[in-house]
Amino acid sequence: MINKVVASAYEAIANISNGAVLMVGGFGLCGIPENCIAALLQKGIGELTCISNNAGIDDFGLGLLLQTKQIKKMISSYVGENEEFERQMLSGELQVELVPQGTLAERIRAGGAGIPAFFTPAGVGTEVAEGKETRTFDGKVYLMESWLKADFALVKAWKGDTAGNLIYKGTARNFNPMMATAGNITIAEVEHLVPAGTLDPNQIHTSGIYVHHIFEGKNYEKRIENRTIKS
Amino acid sequence: MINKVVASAYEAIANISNGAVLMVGGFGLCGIPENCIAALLQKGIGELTCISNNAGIDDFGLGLLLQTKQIKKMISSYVGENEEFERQMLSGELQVELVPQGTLAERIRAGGAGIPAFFTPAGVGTEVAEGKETRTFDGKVYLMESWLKADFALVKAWKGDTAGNLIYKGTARNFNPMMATAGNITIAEVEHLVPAGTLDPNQIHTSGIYVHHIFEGKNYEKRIENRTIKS
Amino acid sequence: MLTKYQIAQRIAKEVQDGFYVNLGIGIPTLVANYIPETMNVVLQSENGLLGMGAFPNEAEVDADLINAGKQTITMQVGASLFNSADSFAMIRSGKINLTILGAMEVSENGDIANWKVPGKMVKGMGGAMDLVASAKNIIVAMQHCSKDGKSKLLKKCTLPLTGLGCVKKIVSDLAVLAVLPTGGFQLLERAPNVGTDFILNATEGKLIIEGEIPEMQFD
Amino acid sequence: MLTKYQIAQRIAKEVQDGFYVNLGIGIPTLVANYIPETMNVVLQSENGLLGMGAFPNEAEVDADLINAGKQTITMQVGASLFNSADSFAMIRSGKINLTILGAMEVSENGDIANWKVPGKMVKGMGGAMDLVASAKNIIVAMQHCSKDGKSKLLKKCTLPLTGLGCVKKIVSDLAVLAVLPTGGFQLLERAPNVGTDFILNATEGKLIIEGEIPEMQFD
Repeated sequence: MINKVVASAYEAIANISNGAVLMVGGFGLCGIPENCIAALLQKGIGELTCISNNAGIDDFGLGLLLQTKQIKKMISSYVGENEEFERQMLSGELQVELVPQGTLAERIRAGGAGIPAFFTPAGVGTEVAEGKETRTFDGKVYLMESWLKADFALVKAWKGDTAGNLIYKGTARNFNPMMATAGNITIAEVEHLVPAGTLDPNQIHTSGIYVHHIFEGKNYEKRIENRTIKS
Repeated sequence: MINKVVASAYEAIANISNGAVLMVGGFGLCGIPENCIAALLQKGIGELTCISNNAGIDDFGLGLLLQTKQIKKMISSYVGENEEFERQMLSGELQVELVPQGTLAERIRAGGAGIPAFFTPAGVGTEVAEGKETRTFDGKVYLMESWLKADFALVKAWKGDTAGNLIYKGTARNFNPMMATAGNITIAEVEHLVPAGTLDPNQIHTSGIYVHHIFEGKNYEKRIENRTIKS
Repeated sequence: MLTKYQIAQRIAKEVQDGFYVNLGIGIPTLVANYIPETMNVVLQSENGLLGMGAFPNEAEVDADLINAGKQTITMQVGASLFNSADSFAMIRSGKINLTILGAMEVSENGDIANWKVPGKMVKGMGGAMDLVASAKNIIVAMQHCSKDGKSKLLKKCTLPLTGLGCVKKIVSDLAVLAVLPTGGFQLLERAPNVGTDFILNATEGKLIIEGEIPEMQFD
Repeated sequence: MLTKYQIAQRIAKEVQDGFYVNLGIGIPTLVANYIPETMNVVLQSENGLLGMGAFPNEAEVDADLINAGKQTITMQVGASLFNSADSFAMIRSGKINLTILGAMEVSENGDIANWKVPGKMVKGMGGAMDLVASAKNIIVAMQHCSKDGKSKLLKKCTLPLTGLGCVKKIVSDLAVLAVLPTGGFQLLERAPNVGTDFILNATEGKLIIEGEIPEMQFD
């Protein structure tokens, strides 16, 4: 098997430079590549375009890179729960392309699946449809949407092996598997890095072929955005 | 959880009638719904359109329904290794739509994913492109292909639970997961039927929402088409 | 006038045995509390879970298990997990029997607006545009009027739309209303002690009142 | 003239350390036997496996584990399984470094025909159309001529096409040839004891011979 292991987040992101287009996994703060984000913050790489469902919260996740103005443009579906994101968007400091969540997920999948465009009903008759081709199939109107790709995809998994195979846990899976397929270079950080052959081939969510660099992340905070307990 | 269990293949296929459009899982003889095919054979349901990557071999799998002329039309990618299939196609007795394997898989996925059409490079410049719209993206030509759906999808899994969740084994997964999503009614036969809650939610390949009827199949032959041993 | 809890309680009555249901953020999330435990209902959370369970107790809290509102949750027996592309494939496939959403405005032809107030507030559409474009059966949970008394049930939405002609039913703090295929809000039930004239005044869009309008019943 | 085993052996030299490779049915399948075990190469089987291993011994035979040629196989350490849609998504993504296919005909501009002889034989295209339309690097394993001596390396294919302008290299029983981007078959190597004139006679399409053409070397 081809060995994909690197020592650290710093080594993994070594080739990311100013102006790169990144995909960053996660939904809210769940399943985000904490180590890679911290390394981008520390290295101060700027002018980034980030494709990510959210931008974290004000002081965690991609919100950290918004605070430092390292992000030029966000492609996301949801801004809520992040005041700095909303403020920068409304003031025009930050370019934002808002995309319906299912369309975002499917565009990323398409990017990794060699499908340049597809039709979806989401957004017909709304701002999202402006400038886009529409077509009727079986009496229903659909929008044509195009694939999304990135220079680098940064994903977070629960377990990974040295061959780059990944298994996610719970709802921390979310956008990570599609993003792993759509990065020109894909960097995976995992909580548990194991030797190839340890994971059951039948349970792997992301095949190693998609992963270029993998490392075991450190000090996962896994902050909870909305801790809710049974009353 | 919603209970999807029926007693037998006969009960599961009770509503399939002459002229139905079926999706039938499997690649060669690997992962085919043996019990459902046997029940269709015994009930003598005819004029079927079958969407299936292959048509089994002469005396097993869908080949059995070709022998009895129960199939009017096949939508497949590969005819090889089945003389009766090739004979009926060349003689014109059987209508055949040949579709590139990846396009077939993606059209079925699209049928279950609410995507009426998408673009793929497979088949550009070939017979497959005749009558189809082409379009250029980033300098490369693509064909527009449309979704496939079926009245009934017949799939075979390794393990299933009473809520309809399925786990496949090895390469017997193949077309089964997409077909499960694209049937108006989906019937799953499994080698091992277990109570809901037994399977790890993180390892489920097909969510129960897609499965309408599930039963534990009997007497699996799992015939091997091309038994090859290390020399 | 109903509390948000009562709106949720009333909507729960629309849920039938054997339904797969997607609940939006806010009041819709509360609906889960009022679905009888004897009923076989499966909740989908669009961030990748079918079979959402109750909120966890302290020991069960898992940062890797949240719902679309980013709340910690548990899984029901028979649950399954999947990625976001598969989740929205499921939503677009039409296999979800009922979708419950919040709204800022609904028009008398069933258009819905719930994601943006130009120049003031942008939450983003999240999964709402996908949900409303694909769901066969959409019920909206909303306040009938804004805080300054303006109707949110309109002839035509004033805010940027989320989807066209998709809302089938509304449960507001004042009433239960069907959105007719031919246009117009048909009054089905009144909130306790709220008269039809009050509802008529609070509804800018066409309100259709036929015969006696019963009061909502709560168990 | 090379045996089919020698064709496979020669093609194996094109495989580089760290490659992900898809092998077609027939001669391409044999290539696996000649890849050095010291090399890190991962084979993709389009029916849903990355990391195909050797054929099984009797005890290992599993009806649920076959390759695209329906042969029983095993899995390499670090293998992963997936469905057919994900498998072809992987193929279309361009992550496969090398694709090796059989062919009935190849034209001098790199068109390939390998799935149908009208009125006589139809095997179907299987995954070949997807593979040739997506692969960055395609090597064809084929007989240079038909049994009755007609060239299969043509100006223009006579059989229904599988794909356009996609073949980069050919290893036949007579020669190794590059298909030039500008058109034409450039002769790279001769089979042992086969002269350039013989190859020229056996090639209907434009054959380009520049300088000395070495004989293939087998270890």
